[in-house]
Amino acid sequence: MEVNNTEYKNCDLITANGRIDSSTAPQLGEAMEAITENGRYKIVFDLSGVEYMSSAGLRILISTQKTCQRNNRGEVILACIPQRVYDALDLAGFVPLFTIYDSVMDAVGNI
Amino acid sequence: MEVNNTEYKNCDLITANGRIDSSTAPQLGEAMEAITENGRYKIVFDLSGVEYMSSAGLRILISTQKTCQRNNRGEVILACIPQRVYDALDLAGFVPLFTIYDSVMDAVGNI
Amino acid sequence: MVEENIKAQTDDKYIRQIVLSARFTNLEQVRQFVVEAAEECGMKPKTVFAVELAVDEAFSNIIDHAYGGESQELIECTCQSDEDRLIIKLKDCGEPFRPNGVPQPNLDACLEERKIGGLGLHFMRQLMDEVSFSFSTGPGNRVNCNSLTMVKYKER
Amino acid sequence: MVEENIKAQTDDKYIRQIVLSARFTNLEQVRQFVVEAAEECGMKPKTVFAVELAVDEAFSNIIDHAYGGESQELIECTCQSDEDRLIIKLKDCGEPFRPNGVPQPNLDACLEERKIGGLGLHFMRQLMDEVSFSFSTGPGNRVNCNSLTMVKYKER
Ligand SMILES: Nc1ncnc2c1ncn2[C@@H]1O[C@H](COP(=O)(O)OP(=O)(O)O)[C@@H](O)[C@H]1O
Ligand SMILES: Nc1ncnc2c1ncn2[C@@H]1O[C@H](COP(=O)(O)OP(=O)(O)O)[C@@H](O)[C@H]1O
Repeated sequence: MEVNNTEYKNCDLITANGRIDSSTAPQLGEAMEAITENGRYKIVFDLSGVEYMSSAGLRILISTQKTCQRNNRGEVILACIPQRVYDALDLAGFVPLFTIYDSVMDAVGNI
Repeated sequence: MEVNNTEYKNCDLITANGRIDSSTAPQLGEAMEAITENGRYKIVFDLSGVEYMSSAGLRILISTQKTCQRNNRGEVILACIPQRVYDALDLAGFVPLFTIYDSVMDAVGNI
Repeated sequence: MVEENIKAQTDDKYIRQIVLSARFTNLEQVRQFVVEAAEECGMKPKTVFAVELAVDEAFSNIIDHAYGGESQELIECTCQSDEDRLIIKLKDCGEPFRPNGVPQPNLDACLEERKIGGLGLHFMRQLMDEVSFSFSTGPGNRVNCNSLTMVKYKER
Repeated sequence: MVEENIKAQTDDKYIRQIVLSARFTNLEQVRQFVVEAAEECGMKPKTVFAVELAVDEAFSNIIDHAYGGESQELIECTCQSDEDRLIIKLKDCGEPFRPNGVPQPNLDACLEERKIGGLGLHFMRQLMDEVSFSFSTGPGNRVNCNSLTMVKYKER
């Protein structure tokens, strides 16, 4: 798995490629923490390149969302979710907890 | 010429396609005014589809920039400027008056 | 990484087995192993994916909870298919596991009240048609090992 | 829209002419007309573009200022090329224009002090090698018409 971060004025854009499981999720977690520990709480996560996500990845998503939404200071927005990943989010009951967009541009423009 | 506007939470994205001259510039002017009269002053102008721009187009750009930057309430950011259009901006001494990005995403993320 | 891959055709049933050490990097391999088994018994892509994710969750849980983290200990995965279903067994010799006391995740809770984690068992139960835990003889014939059996029907 | 398109080969010079009414929608056509002339005399794309933009600015100014807006009045554009340059003449019968009193745009001013507009003449002068205004006989042989002559050298 590969994780990249682009820092914009309005938000951070995280892009991941590959499979997120217990083996690779820590890498995603570190990328998310690097942002929030930097005092930045608006994160767009572009999932277009994520082929697979187990509950280990969902764990990162929910814990980052908790950190970001604290005191209304920000949020994690999910963009371009592949069907399989969406199914996992749905199974976890996560869909209502995240703003979801079909395009990264919409996510970055609206965060 | 064709002008489109996408309203994001953070900004408005104007996309124009075709030639901007004295005949078509009013259309661009109306699109810009529709935004500022709506009380919104952060505008990303995606010029990737603009094949040509005369001083009639530049007139719209500078007058919208003046409106948007008043009281520091916003700005017009230019994205994806084709070489010919850049040359016209340069000839007009407009380059220092606008933030310019190579990608619309960068512009929307940083406005 | 220890690996044994046994395939046997017995009584009209097709059995294959892989033994891997309790490392997260082996998830890729155990997933691939069950995906192949699921595909070979003719499951649809969506069903194959359900099996893949359920086994990932189960294998991860064994490392995390039965073995208390990554180790040299072994996990044995057996796939057995018949006409209408795939039976997957995962065996380990870690801490005995009794799922009864484990609370269900609250899927309707708001963000603040949502627990981080606690989704693995839920996923396994949702994705597979039958999930059961028991003790059995594990790899190396050690006694008192955990045995997890998950069944997925081809059409359901 | 009135249009006359005359081409004549005289004294080793190639002359063509178009007459259009003072409408902004005719900009497309006058640009195309000069672009063709510039291309046919072998100018580089960047030079062709300079001619195109300069003529657009001149034509727009005639509509805006000489005729006080769009009208049925005519604008005549003549292209004449020789070995090393293209000479473009624009004639109109609107208000007489004396460019001397027109202030230069302040290109270094900050945004607040920057004027909106006032760039057309500057563009014409920057893009072309020679720009001169005079009176002359315009279309229909009316007297006291404006004549604008712009010259672009092929290599400069
Ligand atoms: N194979 C196992 N061995 C021992 N304990 C387990 C096993 N699987 C699950 N558990 C227990 O059940 C709980 C819930 O598991 P699970 O739903 O997968 O969520 P998580 O692993 O995120 O805690 C775990 O926290 C653990 O206490
Ligand atoms: N063809 C013309 N006929 C009459 N006045 C002109 C003409 N061209 C330019 N002008 C005058 O010169 C001024 C500057 O022209 P220009 O640099 O093209 O800027 P703009 O057209 O934006 O005002 C105009 O405002 C006008 O007063």
